Amino acid sequence: MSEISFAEALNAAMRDSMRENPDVVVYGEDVGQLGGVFRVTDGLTAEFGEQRCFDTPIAESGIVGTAIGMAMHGARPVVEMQFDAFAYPAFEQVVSHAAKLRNRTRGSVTLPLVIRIPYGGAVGAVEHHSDSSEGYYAHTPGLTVVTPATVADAYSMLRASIAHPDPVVFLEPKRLYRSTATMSLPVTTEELDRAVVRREGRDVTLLCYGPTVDTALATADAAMADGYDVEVVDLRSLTPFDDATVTASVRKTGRAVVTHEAPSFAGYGAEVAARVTEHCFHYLEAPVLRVAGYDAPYPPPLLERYYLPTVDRLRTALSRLQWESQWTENDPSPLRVAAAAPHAANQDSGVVA
Amino acid sequence: MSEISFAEALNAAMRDSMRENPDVVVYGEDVGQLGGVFRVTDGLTAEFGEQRCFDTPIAESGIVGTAIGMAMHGARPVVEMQFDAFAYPAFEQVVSHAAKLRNRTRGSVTLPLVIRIPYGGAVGAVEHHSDSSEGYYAHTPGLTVVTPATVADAYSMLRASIAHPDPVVFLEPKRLYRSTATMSLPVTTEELDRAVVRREGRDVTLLCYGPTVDTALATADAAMADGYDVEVVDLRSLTPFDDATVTASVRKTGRAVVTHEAPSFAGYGAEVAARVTEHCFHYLEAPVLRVAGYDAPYPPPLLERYYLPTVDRLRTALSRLQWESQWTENDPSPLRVAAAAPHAANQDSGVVA
Amino acid sequence: MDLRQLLANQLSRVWRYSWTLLGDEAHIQDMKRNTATSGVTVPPALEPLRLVDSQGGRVSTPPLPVPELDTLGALHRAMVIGRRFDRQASALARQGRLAVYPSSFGQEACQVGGVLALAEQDWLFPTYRDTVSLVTRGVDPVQALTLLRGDWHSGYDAHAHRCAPQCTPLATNASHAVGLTYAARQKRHQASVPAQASTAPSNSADPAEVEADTAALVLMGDGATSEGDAHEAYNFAAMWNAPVVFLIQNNQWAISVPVRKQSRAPTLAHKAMGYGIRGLHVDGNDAAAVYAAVSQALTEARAGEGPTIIEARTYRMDPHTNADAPQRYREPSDVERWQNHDPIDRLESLLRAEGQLDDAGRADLDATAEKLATRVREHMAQPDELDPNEILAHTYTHPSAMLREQQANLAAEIGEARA
Amino acid sequence: MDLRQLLANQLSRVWRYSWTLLGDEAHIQDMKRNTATSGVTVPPALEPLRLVDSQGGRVSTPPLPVPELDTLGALHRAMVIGRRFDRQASALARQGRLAVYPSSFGQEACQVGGVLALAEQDWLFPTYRDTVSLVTRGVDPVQALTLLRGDWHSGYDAHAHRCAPQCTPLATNASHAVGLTYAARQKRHQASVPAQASTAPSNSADPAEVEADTAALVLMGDGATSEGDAHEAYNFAAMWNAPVVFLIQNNQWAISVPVRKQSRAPTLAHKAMGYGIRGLHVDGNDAAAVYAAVSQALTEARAGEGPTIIEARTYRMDPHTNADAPQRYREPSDVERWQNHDPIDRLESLLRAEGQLDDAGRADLDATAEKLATRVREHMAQPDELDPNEILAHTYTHPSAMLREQQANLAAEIGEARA
Ligand SMILES: Cc1ncc(C[n+]2csc(CCOP(=O)(O)OP(=O)(O)O)c2C)c(N)n1
Ligand SMILES: Cc1ncc(C[n+]2csc(CCOP(=O)(O)OP(=O)(O)O)c2C)c(N)n1
Ligand SMILES: [Mg+2]
Ligand SMILES: [Mg+2]
Repeated sequence: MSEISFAEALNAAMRDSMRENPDVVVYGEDVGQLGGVFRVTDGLTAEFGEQRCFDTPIAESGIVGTAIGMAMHGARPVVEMQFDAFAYPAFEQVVSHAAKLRNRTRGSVTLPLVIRIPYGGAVGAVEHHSDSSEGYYAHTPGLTVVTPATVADAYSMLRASIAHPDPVVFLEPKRLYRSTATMSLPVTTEELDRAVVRREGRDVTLLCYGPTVDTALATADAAMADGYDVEVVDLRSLTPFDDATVTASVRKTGRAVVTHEAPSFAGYGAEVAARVTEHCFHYLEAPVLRVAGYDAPYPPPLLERYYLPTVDRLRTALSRLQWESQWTENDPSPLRVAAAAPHAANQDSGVVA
Repeated sequence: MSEISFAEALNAAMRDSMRENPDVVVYGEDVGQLGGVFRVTDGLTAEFGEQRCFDTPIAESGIVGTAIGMAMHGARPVVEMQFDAFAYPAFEQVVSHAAKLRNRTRGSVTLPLVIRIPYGGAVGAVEHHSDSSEGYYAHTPGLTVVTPATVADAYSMLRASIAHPDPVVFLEPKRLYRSTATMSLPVTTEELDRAVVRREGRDVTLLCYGPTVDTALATADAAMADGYDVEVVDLRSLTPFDDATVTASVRKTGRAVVTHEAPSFAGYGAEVAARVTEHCFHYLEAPVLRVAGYDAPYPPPLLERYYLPTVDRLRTALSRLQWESQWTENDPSPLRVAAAAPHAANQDSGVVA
Repeated sequence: MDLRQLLANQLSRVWRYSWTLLGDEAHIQDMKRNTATSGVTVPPALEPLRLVDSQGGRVSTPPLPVPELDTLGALHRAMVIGRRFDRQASALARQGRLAVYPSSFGQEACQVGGVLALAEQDWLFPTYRDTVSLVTRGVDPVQALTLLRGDWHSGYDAHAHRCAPQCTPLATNASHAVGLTYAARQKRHQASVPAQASTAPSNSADPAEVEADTAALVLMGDGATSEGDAHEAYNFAAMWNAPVVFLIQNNQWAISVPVRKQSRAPTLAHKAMGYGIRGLHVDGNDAAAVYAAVSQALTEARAGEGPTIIEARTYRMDPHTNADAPQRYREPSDVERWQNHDPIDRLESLLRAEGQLDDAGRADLDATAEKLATRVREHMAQPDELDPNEILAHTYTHPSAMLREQQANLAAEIGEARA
Repeated sequence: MDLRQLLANQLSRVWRYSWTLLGDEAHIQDMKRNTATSGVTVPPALEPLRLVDSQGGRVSTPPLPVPELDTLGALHRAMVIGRRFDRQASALARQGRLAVYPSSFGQEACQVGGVLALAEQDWLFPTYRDTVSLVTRGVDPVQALTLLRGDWHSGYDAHAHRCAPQCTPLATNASHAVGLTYAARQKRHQASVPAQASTAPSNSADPAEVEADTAALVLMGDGATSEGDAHEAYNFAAMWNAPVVFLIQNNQWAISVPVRKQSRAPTLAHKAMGYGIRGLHVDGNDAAAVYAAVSQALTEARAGEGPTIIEARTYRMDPHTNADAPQRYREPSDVERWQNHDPIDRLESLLRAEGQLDDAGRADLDATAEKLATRVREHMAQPDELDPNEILAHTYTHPSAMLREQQANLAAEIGEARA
C-alpha cells in the first residue's frame, strides 16, 4: 500500500500494459522525454525506448491518423491529445475513420486504439485548456467513451481500454491528476461498461462522472442536512451507457439529477435525462434536472468557479424535485397521491445550469 | 408565382444578399464555375465576379479560417462545406474560433459568417455523404444552428442567416434540394429563432426539423387512421431552441415524439426530450420518445432505408405513448386517472431508434 | 527571371554555402545538426520524367531505370484490363446499376504502374478514384465495386489483399499508411529481438511480412494535396523515415477546379522540399515511368532512405463521376488534346514496334478483359442479396445492450416487412 | 553528397530545363500555363541572413537592406522595454499573480523586429508567446496581460490596435490573417468602384485603411508549422496572393520537443517551395535582419508579389512557461551558449560603437522600462475588479431566452454570494 496519484495510476496502467504486450505503443506531443505535460507518461521512454514511447510533430490529425494505421496492422497505439481543445484538429480522423473503420470493413479491420484526452476545468488554465468535449464523442457511434473518477479506476479502466478491441476515447479529468489514494497496484480490471454506485441513498439519484463525482459526493453529504438521502452513481462509461445500474437506482429513488461540466444544451446530460425518463417514467416524481456548465464558452481562470457545477447548485436542484409527491418503489402504495402532482406551469423547471 | 426548387431558393437568397450588400462573399469547393455540386451557387460568379464567388483549394479548415479573418474585417463570408462529413476538418476552426471569438473579445469582434453544410441522407450517396452532424454544432455555445425544411424557409432563413451578426451553421437537408414549391420570391424574412407549427393537432406533438419534416407530416396523415390527431412542429432553429412554441404545443397535447436522422444516442433529440420533459413534466402522459437514426454509422445507399426514420417507425412510437392515460390541458379534470398509470417495468420504453 | 538569373541566384544563395562562412560557433553546430538529420534539397524536375514518349518511342537518355520488356508487357496488359473494367463500370453507372462511379479513364498508367511496383508484403491505400488499382492488385472486380454499387462501404478483405478500404475523405488515408508501416517495422523488430514474456495475445502479422520490410503506396489526387492531412502525413513520414510512397495523380482537376487553383508551386512534387524528402515529377501517362519511379522510391524506402512524393501528371478523361457536368467547366478540346497521350496506345506502340505484341496477342487480351467485364455486368444485372441487419452488426466487436435492443427492433421490422 | 555533386544534380535535373526539350505540345502548353502562374523556385539560404553579427559588427555584404540608424535605435529601445516587461511578467507568474506566462526572453529581436516593420494599417496576429509583440505594437501592458493573468481571454481592443487576440490553438490564426487581408482588399476595391445601391449597412472599415493596402504579420512557432492549419494557410495565401508575412520564430523548442523532431527539411523556410512563394531564413537574434526581412516582404506583398514565409532562428531562453520543467529535456549549457547571441547586447554594441548610445542613454531607457514594469507590478498587486456576470454576457449579440434565464440565475447566485 502506498499513496498513489491519479496520474501515477494512469502511468502504471500504461507501463504494465507495455510490459505485458509489446504491441502497445505510446506517443503524442511531449510524452517522451518530458513525460507529458501532466507527467502521465513519465519514465515510459526510459523503460521502453524511443520506439515505443515518443514525441511527434505537433499535428493531432496526424497523430490519430497514424495510430489508426498502426492499429490496422496489429499495434495497440495509445495516443495523447495534450488538452481537450487540441483534439479538435483530429476530429475528422476520429469521426470518419476511428469510429467507422470497423463498420466499413464488416468487422474485418478492428482498431484497438486508445485516444487519451485530458478534459474539463477547475485547474486555473487559460482558454482552450478546460473544454469538456465528451458530448461530441459520445454522439459518435463506433467510439467507446469512458472516464475514470478514482485512482483505482484510472488504473483499471485504462488497462481495460488498452486491452479493448475497439477505439476508446479515454477522458481524463484534469482536476483529478493530483488526487491520491492509498492503495496498491495492480487492481483488478473491471468491465469497461459498468457504472458504479459510489454512495447509496434512498431519496434521489445523483448521476455524475469524471470531474463531477467528488462534487456529487460532497453534495450528498451536504444534502443530509436538507433531509435528502442521496444516491451517487458514477457513470464511468459514457458510451455504452449502463442502463441497468442507472435504471435500478432511479426506480428506487424516484428522482434524479445529472451533472457535468460541459455546457448543458445538447450535452451528454440531455441523453442521461432523456433515457432515464424513458426507462423510469412512471417512477419519476419530478423531471430529471441537469446541473451543467452554462451555455457559453468556458470562462477565464479567475472566473471559472462561477461556471462550474457546485455543491450549492446541486443542492438547489435537489430542492426543486417536487418533494410534495413521494411515491417510489420502496413505498407501500403503488398509486400516486393524485393531489400532490400540481400542474401549475411555474412548477415546471428549466435547466438548472 | 413560379415553380421554385429548394436549391434555387437558396441560390436566390445568396444572390439577393450579394446584390444588397457588397460585403457578402461566397466561396468553397466547386462553388464557382460549376455552381456547387448541388448547383446552389449557380450563376453567382457570372453575376458578381471571381472576387465575390470563387473556388478555393480543398482545405476546409482553411476555408473556415479565412472566413473568420474576413468576418473580423467587415466582410460577410458565406462558405460551403461540400458535404456534412467534409466539414469535420474545419471542426477546430468552428469550435475554437468561430464559436468563441466574440466571447474572447468581450463582444468587440463579431463574426457575421455563414457556414452552409448540406447534411443528412436519403439521396443514395456513398459513405461520408449522408452524415447528420447537427448534434456537434448544437452543443457548441456561440454557434447559431438552423435548418430549413421548406422552399420558403430556404430563402428567408438563409437571408436572415447572412444578415445575422454572429456565426450561423446553416444545415441544408440534401434530400430537399430538388423539392419545389410554387411561389414568388422574395418572401418576407422571418425571425431566425422561431419554430413553426406545420400542422395543428390535439393528441400528440411530433417534433422534427429539416429532413424529417415531410416524414412527420406524412405520419400525421397516416395516424388519422390510428385515431391520433398529430400536431407537427418544425423546430427550424436548433440553437437557440424555441421553448415557447414547443412547450405550448406539448402542454396542449400531453405527448411528444421527436425525430431526426442523426444517431439517437446523445443526439439533438435527447436535448429536445430532456427540455420538453423539464418544461412539461406534469402535462406529459408518457415519456417523450425519440425516433432517430440507429446508433451505428450511416449505412451504404442500398440499405439506407432501413436506417432512416420512417412513417412506420413514427406510427409505432405514437402507438406506444400510453394512451390509456388521457389528461391534457384541454381535458376537464386536472387530476390524472391514477389507475391508468401502471408501474410495470415493461411499460417503460427504450429508445425507438 | 530568365534561366541564367535563376541559376545565378541559386548558386549565390544556396550552393556557395559552406560552414566556414558562418561567424557563430553556436549557429554552426546547430546547423550541422540540422543538416545531418535533414533530407533532400534538390527541387524536382519541371519537365516530367518520361521513359516512353507519346508516340511509343523510348527516350534517348532515360532518367529512370527502364523496366524489362516483360514488365512493360504486364503493364500494358493490366492497363487494357483495367480500362475495360473501368468502361464497364462507367456503363453500369449510367444505367443506374451503381450508386456512383468515379472513373479513372486516362489514369491507367498511374494506377497500374503504381500497383505493379508493389511487392507482395506492401500495402496499397487507394481512394474512391482508384478502383482500377484494386483490380490490378488482384481484388475481385465485383468486390471492388461494392462501395460504388452501394452494397457496403468496402467489399474486399483488406488484410488478404494488403489493401486498405478505398478512402473518400481526401488525404486522410495518407497518415494511415505511415502508421501501418511503423507497426510493420515494430513487428519486425519484435521478431528479431526475443520478446519479454508476453501474457497478452499479440495480433501478430504473418511471418513472411515480419521478415520483409513492408512499404506502402498512397494514392492521392492533386486536390487532396491542399488538405492539412496531406501535410501532416508527409511530415510524419519524413520524421519516421517511413517506407511510404505518396503517388499524387495530378489529373488536372478536382471535380471542377483546375490544379492551378490548388497550388502555385512549379510542381506538386516541390512540396517534398518542405519535408526534406525526395520529390519526383513523372509523366503519369507513361506506365513505364510511373512504374520505374515508384519502384525506385520503394527500393530506396526499403533501404532506409524514407518516403518519396511522386507527382504523376495525367488527365481525368471522364467527368468527375457519372453525376458530374464537365461541360460547365472544361472544353471538350482539352480532353481531345489528351487523347494523343493515351497511356495504353503509347505502350502498345512500343510493344508492337519491338515485336512483343501483335493483333492476335491483343485479341487474346481483349477476350480476357471482355470476360472480366461480362462477369461484372452479369453480376450487376442481378439484385444483390443484402442483409439489412448488417447495418447494426459491425459497429462494435461487442455490441452494447442498447445496440442489441436496436438490432432486435430492426430484425423484427425486417421480418414484418418480409412476412 | 558533396557540393559539386549536388550542384551537378541540380543543373541536370532542373535548370537544364527548357521548353524545346519537351516532345509533347500538350505538355508544353500545360507547363507554360503552370509556370506562368507559379512562384518562386529558389530554396532559401541554409545560413540565416544576418546584418549584425553576435559581436555587434555589421556584416560586410549585407544580404538585405540595412535599416537606418534611428530604426536600429528604435529596435534596441523596444527590445529593452520588451525584455523588462517580459522579466516583470515572469516574476509575476512565479509569484502566482499570473495564471501562466510563456516568456519570450531571448526572442525580442523577432517580436520587435517583426512588429516595428508593420505600417499603421497592417494587422498583427500574435500567439500566447508574443506578449512582447503586443507591447511593441502599443497595447497597454496591463491589458496585454489580461489573458495570462486569467481575467479574460483577451484584454485589448483588437480593432483599435489592428492586433488579433493572442492565439492559443497552434497555427489556427494564420488563415485568419489571410482572410482579413482578402476582406481589406475587397473594401479597397469597393471604395474604388462606385457601389451599387446598398440598403444593408456595411461594416466598412475606416477610410485610411480603405486606401492603403492592409498587410498582415502572422507570428508562429516552429512547432506550429507541423499543423495542417499552417499548410492550408500558406497555400491560401499563395493562391490569393495575399499580403501576409508568416514569421516563424524558430526558438528551437516546442515545449520539450526540439525542432529536429518537427521537420527534417534543411530550414523551415524551405516549406515556401511547396507553395511557390518566397522563403527567407534569417538570424532571429538580429533585430536588424528580422526588421529588414519583414519590411522587404511587406513591401513586396504590397506590390502584389504575395506572401513570404520567414524563418527566424532564435532561442527560447526561459522554460516554455513558468509551469515547465526544462531540466527534464535540455542542458543548461545549451541556454548558456545562446547567451552569447543575445539580441539586445548585439544591437547595443553596434549603437555604442557607432556613437548612438551611451551609459546615460541606456540609463534613461532603463528608467522608462522600469516605469512600465512598476505600473504592471502595481496593477497586478491589486485584485482586479472582475464581473462574473461577464461569463454569459458575450456569447451572442442577441442572447436567447435560455441564455437570459441562465444570466438571471447567475446574477442571483452572485448577488446571494455578495449579500
Ligand atoms: C475532406 C474532403 N473534402 C471534400 C471532399 C469532396 N470531394 C470529393 S472528390 C473531390 C475532388 C478531389 O480532387 P482530387 O484530389 O484531385 O482527386 P480526383 O477526384 O481528381 O481523383 C472533392 C472536393 C472529400 N471527399 N473530402
Ligand atoms: C492545436 C494545438 N495543439 C497543441 C497545443 C499545446 N501546445 C501549446 S504550446 C505548444 C508548443 C508550441 O511550440 P511552438 O509552435 O514552437 O511555439 P513556442 O511555444 O515555442 O513559441 C503546444 C504543443 C496547442 N496550443 N494547440
Ligand atoms: Mg484530381
Ligand atoms: Mg518553438
